[in-house]
Amino acid sequence: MIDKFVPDIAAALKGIADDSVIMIGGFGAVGSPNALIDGLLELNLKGLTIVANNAGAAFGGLPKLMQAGSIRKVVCSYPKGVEKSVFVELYRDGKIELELVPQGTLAERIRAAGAGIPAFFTPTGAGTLLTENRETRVINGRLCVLEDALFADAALVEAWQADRWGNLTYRLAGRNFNPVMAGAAKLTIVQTQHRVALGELAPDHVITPGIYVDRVVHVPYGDPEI
Amino acid sequence: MIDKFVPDIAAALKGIADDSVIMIGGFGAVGSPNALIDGLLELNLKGLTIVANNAGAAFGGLPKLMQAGSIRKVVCSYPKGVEKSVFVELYRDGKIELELVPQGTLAERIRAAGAGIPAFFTPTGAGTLLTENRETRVINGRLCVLEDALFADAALVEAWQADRWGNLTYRLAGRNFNPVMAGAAKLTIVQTQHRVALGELAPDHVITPGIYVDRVVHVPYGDPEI
Amino acid sequence: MSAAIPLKTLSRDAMAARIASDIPEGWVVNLGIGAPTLVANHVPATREVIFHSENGVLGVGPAPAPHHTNPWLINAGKQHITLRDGASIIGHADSFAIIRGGHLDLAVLGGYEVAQNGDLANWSTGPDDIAPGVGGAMDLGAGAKRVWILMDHVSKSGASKLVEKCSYPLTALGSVTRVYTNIAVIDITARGFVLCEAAPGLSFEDIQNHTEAKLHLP
Amino acid sequence: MSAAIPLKTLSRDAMAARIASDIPEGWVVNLGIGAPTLVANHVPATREVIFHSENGVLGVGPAPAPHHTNPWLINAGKQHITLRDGASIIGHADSFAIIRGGHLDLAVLGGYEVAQNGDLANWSTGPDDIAPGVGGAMDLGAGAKRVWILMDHVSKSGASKLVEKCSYPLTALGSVTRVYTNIAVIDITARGFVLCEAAPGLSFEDIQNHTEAKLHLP
Repeated sequence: MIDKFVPDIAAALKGIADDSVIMIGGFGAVGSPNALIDGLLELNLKGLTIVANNAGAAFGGLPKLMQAGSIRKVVCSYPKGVEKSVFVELYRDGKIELELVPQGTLAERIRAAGAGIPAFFTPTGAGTLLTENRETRVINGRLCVLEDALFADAALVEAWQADRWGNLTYRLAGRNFNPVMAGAAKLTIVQTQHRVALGELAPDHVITPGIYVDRVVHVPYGDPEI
Repeated sequence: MIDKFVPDIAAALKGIADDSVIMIGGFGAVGSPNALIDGLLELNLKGLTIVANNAGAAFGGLPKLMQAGSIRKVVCSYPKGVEKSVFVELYRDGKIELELVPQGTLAERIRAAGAGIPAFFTPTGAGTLLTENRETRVINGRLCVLEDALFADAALVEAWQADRWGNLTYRLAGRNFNPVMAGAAKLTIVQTQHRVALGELAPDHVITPGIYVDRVVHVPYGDPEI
Repeated sequence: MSAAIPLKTLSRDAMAARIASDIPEGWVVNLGIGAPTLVANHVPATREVIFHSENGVLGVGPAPAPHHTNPWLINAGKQHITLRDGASIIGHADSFAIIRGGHLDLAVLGGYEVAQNGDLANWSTGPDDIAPGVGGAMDLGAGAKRVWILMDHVSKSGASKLVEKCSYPLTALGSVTRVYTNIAVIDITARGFVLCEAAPGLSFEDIQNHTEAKLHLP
Repeated sequence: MSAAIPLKTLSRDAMAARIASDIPEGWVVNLGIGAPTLVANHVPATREVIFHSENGVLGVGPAPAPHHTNPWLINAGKQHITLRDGASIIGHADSFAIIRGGHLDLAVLGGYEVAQNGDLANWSTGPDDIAPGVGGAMDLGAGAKRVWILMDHVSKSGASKLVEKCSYPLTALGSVTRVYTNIAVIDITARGFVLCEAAPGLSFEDIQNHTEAKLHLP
């Protein structure tokens, strides 16, 4: 019997090593795998690369991970929030690296990794500072830049419902980066609000098929905080 | 008020011109917009390029369109079925062109058109007859070929449910090429089995957002024939 | 050019209302974070415009009443939102496929500078700007069918924001077609900036005086 | 090599059963059209294997009973299928993202020829083959983590289908890792073809005699 549920956060995160590339779903406070992020803190890791759209947000577990010195580099589209953030302080002091990526290019590079597309052309960002020294080409009359797939060692995902095969649904704006990250990592770890029986999810309504999921932990934490 | 429903097939197909590129959803007999295909026959068009996975199938309206001389070229992964087909006869006589594309590359080229990716690299088909004389590159140690986006003037789609904004669901294996084609055409025309009120489809369950759809015609024909 | 002359200028809400009046029913529209978000308030509910938010929402409705927020519904600015009937939810890859694939009729964005060739600068003020966020600005700038800018005509320091050539780092090349400012509505054409409309009481010369680049008559 | 010697060979069902015995619980598996489809019949329902069909079905179940078919459920071979509990439906772009992205543990395909370097030919027999279909063969050949071939060891005309170099047009380069034939199970390694198993009553020499390329001992 396939059963991807694990009993706790420690079992869910087992094997994540120093210098890993870790994708973290969520947008703002919605759909963010908070319990898994907090769990990372316990592992006392070093040299992590974090791929997460709002990596510089002042809330949640990431600032704690940064303060603990676990994070070497951040890949994101929005490194800072409105408030003063730990990220900006560390960045100013040269203690953390930043790869700034347009949000749609970030999503598409992650999709490309999961979809077996090693590289693609896009007009987004062509001719700007963010794509300096990169390969460009005019296609159909438009300047495009070549972007490569963005892979991860692990992806942390928050779902609304999960069954033991790892089939997932998301709740409203909680979908965001979660499905695309689930496909791009060697190890996809899910925290789910609800655990449902196999067969309970209608095949037409599954958003992330279980084949993308390695481990699921049940964390019924309720609504996003903000 | 946005209302994409049109009263009949003729209104749905209005404006499709000679030499158009037309994508047609469906895989086998499931999810195939049969009434729209039959409607094309009435238009007495010339020079069409048809993008459809099973373009050479012996059943449905496409063989009639081929016999009527409306089709100049077929883009597909599977040009013939088990039975003798009109396509093969015309092709042998040099009366129809064929662009043979691996099924996944076909789907991805169509997605690329809708997603604003003018070209992408893929290992599929690299080093084979189907990609002779094409640009190749070794990426991450693998030979890849550059594929370009595949656009259409019109897409014909079959849906299970549609509302007046054009939001769509599909039934089981009827999904197939329909959603991806809906995004790749200048004019997306849908035949739907069920017409539902706006707000009746749960936002989490919509598969094709209405923004991809231009016209919808209600054709409650029931189950696929085969 | 003289930034010293005080002008009777439009409020942000008036600018937003002016833009809203140009958005026809049926358009798919993305409103940038900040002032552009106000545009939605000025489109009457009877005129169906489909508002898109980068985080995967199509069919954004009016702001929720206080204490009636759904914590699972936010927009790209992380504000709570509602859904209209007909709304749908998608993931980030699909949401930006909509943007990049040219399926937005319009993106309304803020701007630091707009050049007469349609270049846009709105994400970074240059080397002193520590770790600026780009968010979806470059995707929207490059992808939407039309990019309209809502911004003040001159900066706080009095410099024209409509320029011959952007001095700030670019967001997108040649993509802006119209600028709505607190004193004018200006089209960008092959000729450059063309004045469509001046705020009440202002002349062509008033607008030109506050515009670095040459202004053309329609 | 002598194709004249009659051999006691495995039936298609026996070959399919042999493959099925090598598929562990939890694998995601695509079965090609034709004989490979038989493999599903030999995986007991208690061993959960997730069968994928190119047309967007994950979790294909056993064939439906006669007169109990669901007309909206077919596989890539256009045969009617059932769904298991845990099944999910996706569109074609997502279905081939699974294949191309390396998320299939295994694809079992038929073959015209397999070369000792893992090259596969299974879509066209050459210039005389009018408008051959390629379907998903090239995607599966290039994308699956493992490609196993189920085919007869020699062609109807008696020629070995395990060759030094394919003579038919290629489907995918260097991707086959194992071949199950009616007389043997053969691994493809850096050394070339390695005999894992001969059908009952057959020797290494018997298999080598029917194999064009050199066969190695494990």
